[in-house]
Amino acid sequence: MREKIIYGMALLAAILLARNLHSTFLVLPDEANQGMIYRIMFFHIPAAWTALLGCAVALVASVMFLITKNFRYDALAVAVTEVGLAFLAVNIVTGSIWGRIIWGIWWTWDARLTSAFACWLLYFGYLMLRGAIDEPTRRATLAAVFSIFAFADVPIVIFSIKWWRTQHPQPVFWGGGSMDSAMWLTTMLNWVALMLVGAVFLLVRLRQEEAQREIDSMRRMVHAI
Amino acid sequence: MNFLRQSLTIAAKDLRAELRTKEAIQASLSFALVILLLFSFSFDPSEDEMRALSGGLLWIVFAFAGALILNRTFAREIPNDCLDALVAAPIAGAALFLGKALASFILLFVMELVCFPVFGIFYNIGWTAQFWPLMLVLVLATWGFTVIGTTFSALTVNMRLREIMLPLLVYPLMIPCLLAAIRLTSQLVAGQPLDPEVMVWMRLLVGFNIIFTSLALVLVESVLLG
Amino acid sequence: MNFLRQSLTIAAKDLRAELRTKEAIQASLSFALVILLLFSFSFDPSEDEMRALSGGLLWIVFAFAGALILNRTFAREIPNDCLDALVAAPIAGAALFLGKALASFILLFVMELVCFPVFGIFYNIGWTAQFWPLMLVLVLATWGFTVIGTTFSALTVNMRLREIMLPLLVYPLMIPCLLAAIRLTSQLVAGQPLDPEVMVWMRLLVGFNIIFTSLALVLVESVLLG
Amino acid sequence: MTDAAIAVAASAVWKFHGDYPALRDIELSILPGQCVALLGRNGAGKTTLLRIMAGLSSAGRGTIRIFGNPVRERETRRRVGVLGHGISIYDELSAIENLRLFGRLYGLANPDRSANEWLERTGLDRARNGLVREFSRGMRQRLAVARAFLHEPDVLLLDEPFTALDDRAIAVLQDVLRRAREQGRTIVMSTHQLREALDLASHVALLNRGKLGYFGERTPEMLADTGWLYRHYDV
Amino acid sequence: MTDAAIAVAASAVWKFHGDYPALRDIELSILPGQCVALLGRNGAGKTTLLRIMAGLSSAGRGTIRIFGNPVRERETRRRVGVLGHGISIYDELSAIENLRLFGRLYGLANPDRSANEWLERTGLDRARNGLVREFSRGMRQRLAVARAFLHEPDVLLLDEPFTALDDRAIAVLQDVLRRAREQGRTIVMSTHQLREALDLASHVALLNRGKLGYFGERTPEMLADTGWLYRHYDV
Ligand code: HEM
Ligand SMILES: Nc1ncnc2c1ncn2[C@@H]1O[C@H](COP(=O)(O)OP(=O)(O)OP(=O)(O)O)[C@@H](O)[C@H]1O
Ligand SMILES: Nc1ncnc2c1ncn2[C@@H]1O[C@H](COP(=O)(O)OP(=O)(O)OP(=O)(O)O)[C@@H](O)[C@H]1O
Ligand SMILES: [Mg+2]
Ligand SMILES: [Mg+2]
Repeated sequence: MREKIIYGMALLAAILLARNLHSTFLVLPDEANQGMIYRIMFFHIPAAWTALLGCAVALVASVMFLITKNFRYDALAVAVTEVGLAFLAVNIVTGSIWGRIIWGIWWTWDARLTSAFACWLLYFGYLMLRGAIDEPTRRATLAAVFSIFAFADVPIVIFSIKWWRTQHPQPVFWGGGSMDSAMWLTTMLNWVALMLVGAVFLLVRLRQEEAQREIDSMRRMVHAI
Repeated sequence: MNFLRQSLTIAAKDLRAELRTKEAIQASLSFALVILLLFSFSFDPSEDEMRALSGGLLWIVFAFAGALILNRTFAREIPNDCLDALVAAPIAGAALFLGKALASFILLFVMELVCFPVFGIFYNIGWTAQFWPLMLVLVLATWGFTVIGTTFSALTVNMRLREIMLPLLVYPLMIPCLLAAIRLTSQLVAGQPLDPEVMVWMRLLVGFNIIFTSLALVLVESVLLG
Repeated sequence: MNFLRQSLTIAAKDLRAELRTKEAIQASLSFALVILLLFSFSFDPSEDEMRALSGGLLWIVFAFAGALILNRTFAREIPNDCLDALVAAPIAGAALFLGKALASFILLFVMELVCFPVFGIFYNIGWTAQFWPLMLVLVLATWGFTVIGTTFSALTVNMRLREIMLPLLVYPLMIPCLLAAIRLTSQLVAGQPLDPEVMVWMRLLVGFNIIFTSLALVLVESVLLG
Repeated sequence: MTDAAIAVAASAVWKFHGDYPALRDIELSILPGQCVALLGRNGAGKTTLLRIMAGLSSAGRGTIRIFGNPVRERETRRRVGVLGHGISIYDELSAIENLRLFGRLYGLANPDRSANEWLERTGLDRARNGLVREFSRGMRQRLAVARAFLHEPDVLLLDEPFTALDDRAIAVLQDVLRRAREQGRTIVMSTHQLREALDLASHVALLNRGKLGYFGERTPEMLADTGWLYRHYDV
Repeated sequence: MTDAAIAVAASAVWKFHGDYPALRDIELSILPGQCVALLGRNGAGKTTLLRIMAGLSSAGRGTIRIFGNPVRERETRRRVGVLGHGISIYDELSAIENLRLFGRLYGLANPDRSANEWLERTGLDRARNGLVREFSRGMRQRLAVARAFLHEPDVLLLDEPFTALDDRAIAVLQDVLRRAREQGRTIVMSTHQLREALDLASHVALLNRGKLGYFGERTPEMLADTGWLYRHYDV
């Protein structure tokens, strides 16, 4: 059953992605002053949203773990952090490429870029932290606490462009800017597609985590004398 | 105020142990000097540039040297499993945390106070024009650093890679606090007052301290119990 | 060549343990990134200034992040008193030292190799113009760093303040090596060849390596026996 | 019997290290004044159980109550004394400073007097101002005993207290424990040194891979033949 | 008797920790095949003496020779096996990798064969590819024994090998030690568990605050009454 859900979601994601790629490259026109490259935004922006949403889910899962001590929440927190990290990486890489084309540089240390990078480092630190603790209960508890602390960076990522003058463009979807409705639609649809991809990763990762736990305990039983 | 008395007992214990060996404070001071020296080799700025860089330079030194002190905060409890006795004692996790944070804060602050004149001499910079506002910034930023550092010292205390994990986890979290401290320090060392433009940073600093102090006090019990 | 075989056995052991946990390399890499981040907003140089600073910036990052790897060199042996077993085994202290140095060198070198492109991207600097001379400088300076770091890792392994003592002792000793590396790297990253003027630094680097490698090999036995 | 009349009550305690159950469904009622020897092979879960009783680690499922209250409550902790693997005293402080510190933390009325009293009782009065760093292993262990007993706890939890002690230090510890029994305190101690433990114990709890294999009075057979227990109750 | 016929010969060995003499003027000749129980109160200097014998620490004055050679010589070290407080095995490597590593370092002809053989002998063959990190305390100690015996050393130096082991693990260790005695190996072990030690020992060395108080055969009195030794030779 679960298998079927995963396959179904993967299929849906593939169809949606194909549709979006089609409209991105073959339907939508070049943008007035950016030309071809603006299309990268259909990945850049949804990837960021997916990643930040992942952070939020990780926060909720971590809080729930601390309250209930149920290891399912712990598994969810790791899995969603890993997936979020991947999407944040997509966001940063695409942004970097975008910047190379229209700013002429790969990177600049403005508030948005810096905070996004710090966010990536923090959640990478989360995974390293987990790697450094052997005892599962302790690992889950401490990782949950760290995840709560780390989430403090997420609002900064989001609001950095409001609070500081940045080279990074101002928000277009909320607070001001306007956007062509076709572009709007494509962005949103691609967000849905990326979220589906993320969900598939998440489910696979969760199952893997479960299997790993089973393998670990079986190995212990075998070794025990 | 039983809570406060217990915190002070813990802080006094830490400071007494530290004064007896002087290891953390000596080490962090000499480390700070070594880094100041390294920097003066690596970069060679003019005096004006230096004034602009001063905040960044000083806070990087504080961050690196301070990590040594913060690392000791809970590492101090490892050798004979002393942490177990503290956790088993009838005191609240928050009281323990506050006591330890207080002791670290004092050590950090002393280290920073010594660094300022040394920095002034090494780089020929008068930094006393805005003395009291500078102290205010120092206290606020150091408290932020202390709170996060103490929390993560407790978090990493039983880890294999303690000495590495602490800075690794703390620095990225510290970025807003550091950034504010750097801007404010540069401004004040250059002799300019705290005008409205930089007050944004001051507010950031205060907000940062409030948020993280409350988070730490709430979560410390689960960190200690593991 | 029994000696060499034993060194390689030790190096292989260290690398295998490291690859299994990946802790030192991951930690030093992310620490390097964190420091790059810290520096970037502490100092805010233009591109030309950046090129001139690049050597200093890179080597400070390498020095800080590398200290983590070097710290692990012998710290790796602490948990179960493994060092005792190695010292009790019939292998020469110099072989043990060489094996450990080799493993650390490889880890350091990997870390540095990853840092270069990252640095290039973050600061928008093309650094490949003088690729092979740059690699030569990297290898030489890294070996010097490794030798000193490994020696002091052995020296400090049983101290209470291990994590602090290592950088404290190593950095001041490293200054000639670092200085040479900084000048040479800045020169090469800026795309200029190794002209006679900077060859002085190259000679300094080679001399430094020869002196300290021989010193370390001679003294290591007494360091290990304590 | 009411809950408050049971010194240490474990009900359905499980503890998981990952999926591995280090403790499985422990049910235990220790009455005030009993002295329980907690036995079991390496990895049976003795340390795990004691740490949960001491409030140093949380049970995965089930609860432990001490005189009817949860272990992590302040009032409960004041009545419990813990002596673990480590000795939990500070190397940089002197003997008296160590005891004074813990006296304050436990809220004793007169920390100084209790500290001096216990230094005398453990034979450390001549070394009261010496830094612990300079103490020998035996002296440290004595100081650790003094620390654990300082606040006159009603429940004592000791994890392998006899390990690596010489005969004289063992005698001091046995003496202190015997007096505690006479005063009606409850004692739970884990150990592999069956002889010393059974000599003192009134009851025996045997853990077998995380399960409670036996809990009951110490019988004369056990004292006569230390292997008897494992042969009968451990598979 | 020539020097080379004495397994472990200590002549006038002193060791200072600062001003404090942890060992004073130790004179000792242990012949091949003897099994010496090194006894003494806490802080008597047992660990210090064993570490000097193992070449892990240098004597302040005097020398120790093993089969007539200085302890730090390569050939000597090949003939010595050491098991200290720590277990000296790597957590990140598997059981077989640990043994293979030490087999190579000791220059064994066939490290793999020896490793497998000793895994079997200590009952660890099922866990040979498991990472040590996941081993229980008893399993670790067994692996440590395997490591110390791997190169079939002529002289075995063991520091409190029975500490914190359960009866089953003690039985394995005693079995291995007994076999080593039968093969004519020399054994020196420190311990506080007199019964286990005296059972095995052919000789007894008693340290008393750094001085050798008694060295001689283990007599039946000692076995019958473990307190006897301390009462007669320790002040
Ligand atoms: C490596 C460099 C970059 C990083 C790390 C980055 C990061 C982000 C993040 C995290 C978001 C989502 C935040 C939010 O919507 O609240 C975002 C949105 C966006 N980015 Fe970037 N970005 C980078 C480069 C660029 C470049 C070069 C451009 C175009 C010139 C760009 C244009 C945008 C736009 C238009 C949005 C949507 C803003 C909105 O409406 O909210 N980004 N970026
Ligand atoms: N931190 C941990 N992570 C994973 N497993 C653990 C951890 N601590 C203990 N265990 C496992 O839990 C079980 C019980 O361990 P515990 O230390 O309580 O045993 P014990 O009875 O005290 O043994 P010993 O006599 O060796 O002290 C063991 O199988 C052990 O491997
Ligand atoms: N590193 C050290 N620094 C100072 N003194 C030390 C050191 N190591 C040991 N000593 C002292 O040397 C003496 C002998 O110690 P040693 O560890 O050899 O005793 P031991 O017989 O092994 O005791 P135990 O039975 O407690 O293990 C003790 O008095 C101890 O205090
Ligand atoms: Mg135990
Ligand atoms: Mg000893």
